[in-house]
Amino acid sequence: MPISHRKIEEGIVVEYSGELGHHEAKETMRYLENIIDLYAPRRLIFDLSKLTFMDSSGIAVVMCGYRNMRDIGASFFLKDVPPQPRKVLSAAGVDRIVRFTEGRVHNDEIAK
Amino acid sequence: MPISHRKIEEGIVVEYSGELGHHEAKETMRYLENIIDLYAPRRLIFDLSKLTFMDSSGIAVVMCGYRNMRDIGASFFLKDVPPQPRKVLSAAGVDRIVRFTEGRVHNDEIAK
Amino acid sequence: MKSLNEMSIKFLSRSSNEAFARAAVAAFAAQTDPTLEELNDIKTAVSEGVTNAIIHAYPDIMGVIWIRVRIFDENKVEITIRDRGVGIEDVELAREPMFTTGGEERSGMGFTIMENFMTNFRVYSKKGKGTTIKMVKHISCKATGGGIH
Amino acid sequence: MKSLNEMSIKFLSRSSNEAFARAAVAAFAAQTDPTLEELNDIKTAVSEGVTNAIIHAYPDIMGVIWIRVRIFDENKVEITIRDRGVGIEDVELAREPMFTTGGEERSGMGFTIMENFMTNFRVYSKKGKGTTIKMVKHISCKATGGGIH
Ligand SMILES: Nc1ncnc2c1ncn2[C@@H]1O[C@H](COP(=O)(O)OP(=O)(O)O)[C@@H](O)[C@H]1O
Ligand SMILES: Nc1ncnc2c1ncn2[C@@H]1O[C@H](COP(=O)(O)OP(=O)(O)O)[C@@H](O)[C@H]1O
Repeated sequence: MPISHRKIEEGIVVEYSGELGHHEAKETMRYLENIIDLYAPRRLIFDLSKLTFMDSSGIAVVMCGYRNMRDIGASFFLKDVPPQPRKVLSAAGVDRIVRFTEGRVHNDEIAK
Repeated sequence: MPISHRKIEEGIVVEYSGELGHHEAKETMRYLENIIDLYAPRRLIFDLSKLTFMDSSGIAVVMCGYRNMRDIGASFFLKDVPPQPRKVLSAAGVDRIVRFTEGRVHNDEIAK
Repeated sequence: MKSLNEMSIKFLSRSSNEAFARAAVAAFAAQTDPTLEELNDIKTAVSEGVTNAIIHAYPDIMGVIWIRVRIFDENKVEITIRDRGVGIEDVELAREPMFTTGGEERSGMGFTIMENFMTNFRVYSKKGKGTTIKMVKHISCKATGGGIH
Repeated sequence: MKSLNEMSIKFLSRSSNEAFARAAVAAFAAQTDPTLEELNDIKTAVSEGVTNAIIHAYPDIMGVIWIRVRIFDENKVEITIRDRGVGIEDVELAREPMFTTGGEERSGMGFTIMENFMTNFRVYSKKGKGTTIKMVKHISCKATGGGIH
């Protein structure tokens, strides 16, 4: 699986690499849910800097992560989203709901 | 065209980037021939470091460059050949005829 | 109108074939010398259409999916995706943004994305017979000269 | 023997389609989780077969080329490339290393490379009817578990 996570001071970073379509969506959602159940992190940063392609299946994945974090009163961020997935997320208005961040994650930035 | 050349002290470097199949072969041969006609260089270094794929059409291209240089009593080198094209060239025994070189081209190395 | 170049592909409705289908169409369309954004738009639209055929057209069986790509003069790429699956009862409703019969796992944005990312987009469907989508992308002409090379 | 997965592609014998054909087959074969070298071997062999159909099978006309790829258990990829072109009079002679009817521009190494880079390789041809080549590549099983995923 092209997905992994690491703890940082600010919360948990989940990194996805490669292509994300319907074929990869279910397992990715399950991974995010498991991480949230296990750690109940204050912040989950979904790092998409190595995402090479995403279709609308990825919208459901992102919204799944967002809702699960919101339900425990915690925050969800998308980090370093490349142009192609960004266009897909924008078409669905996800950029008006979920917070995007770029570069190194700093406490002060994501605490805004 | 994904091909370009530059003069260096040791001769002419021709650099090819991208995939080289039958579709690209004729134009590439013509380019090499033109360079040789125009400059009659003492050495032609065919830099393949950016070659991402090559089939047997490339064998004819390499042999064309080699023969044209030999005919004017000059030397021909292949520089930084990646594994896939190297395997194709080896299958045809080209590595026993044409000289391969790696890294920066130095006068002393190619003068051997 | 005669196409300048064309290809077709045919494959089983396995989700493991999604990556193949979008890569194959992108590799073919690349000869019109599109911008990276145009090529990504095509890849995304194809991924949506193929995913729909895999999950909606053939929900319980393994079916066959066809794609035809034709390149016309003036940098026009036409893509047709066809299945012989369950078909769509109400195409207008299905095309609404956020409409989905796929539950939590789907966003209902597939048709909206195909429509927005491509120049033209049409759906033909008949309940029980299958669905065909036809989409066209106009490729911008570059100063360096586009066209098939 | 039933295949686990399969696809087929069909395209015009334009040399601009060579890159598409090898990319499409490689994208499909990738789901068997091959090593980079194995995938490159497949891509190279397909490029040789497709080039032969483009230049030798249809020397003066625009013809159609078919490729079928099937994946079988135990990581076996079978590739069939078919044309309805001029055919080969003497297959044994044609398969000799360095034999070519293509002149200075060809090396005559196409068949030799297909044979060396693939696990099995066969040629069926009939003068005036066309040529079919069938090749199989066995994909090494990885410790992490290969197969379709
Ligand atoms: N090829 C198809 N066969 C049958 N039904 C389809 C097909 N494509 C789309 N549909 C129907 O149209 C709905 C909307 O599709 P779409 O906008 O792509 O969103 P999603 O795939 O997320 O559901 C689907 O939920 C499904 O009911
Ligand atoms: N699909 C084909 N149709 C007709 N003739 C073919 C075909 N493939 C190969 N040949 C013949 O076999 C010869 C050897 O082919 P090959 O080993 O691939 O080398 P090359 O393509 O460099 O000539 C060709 O020169 C041609 O005469």
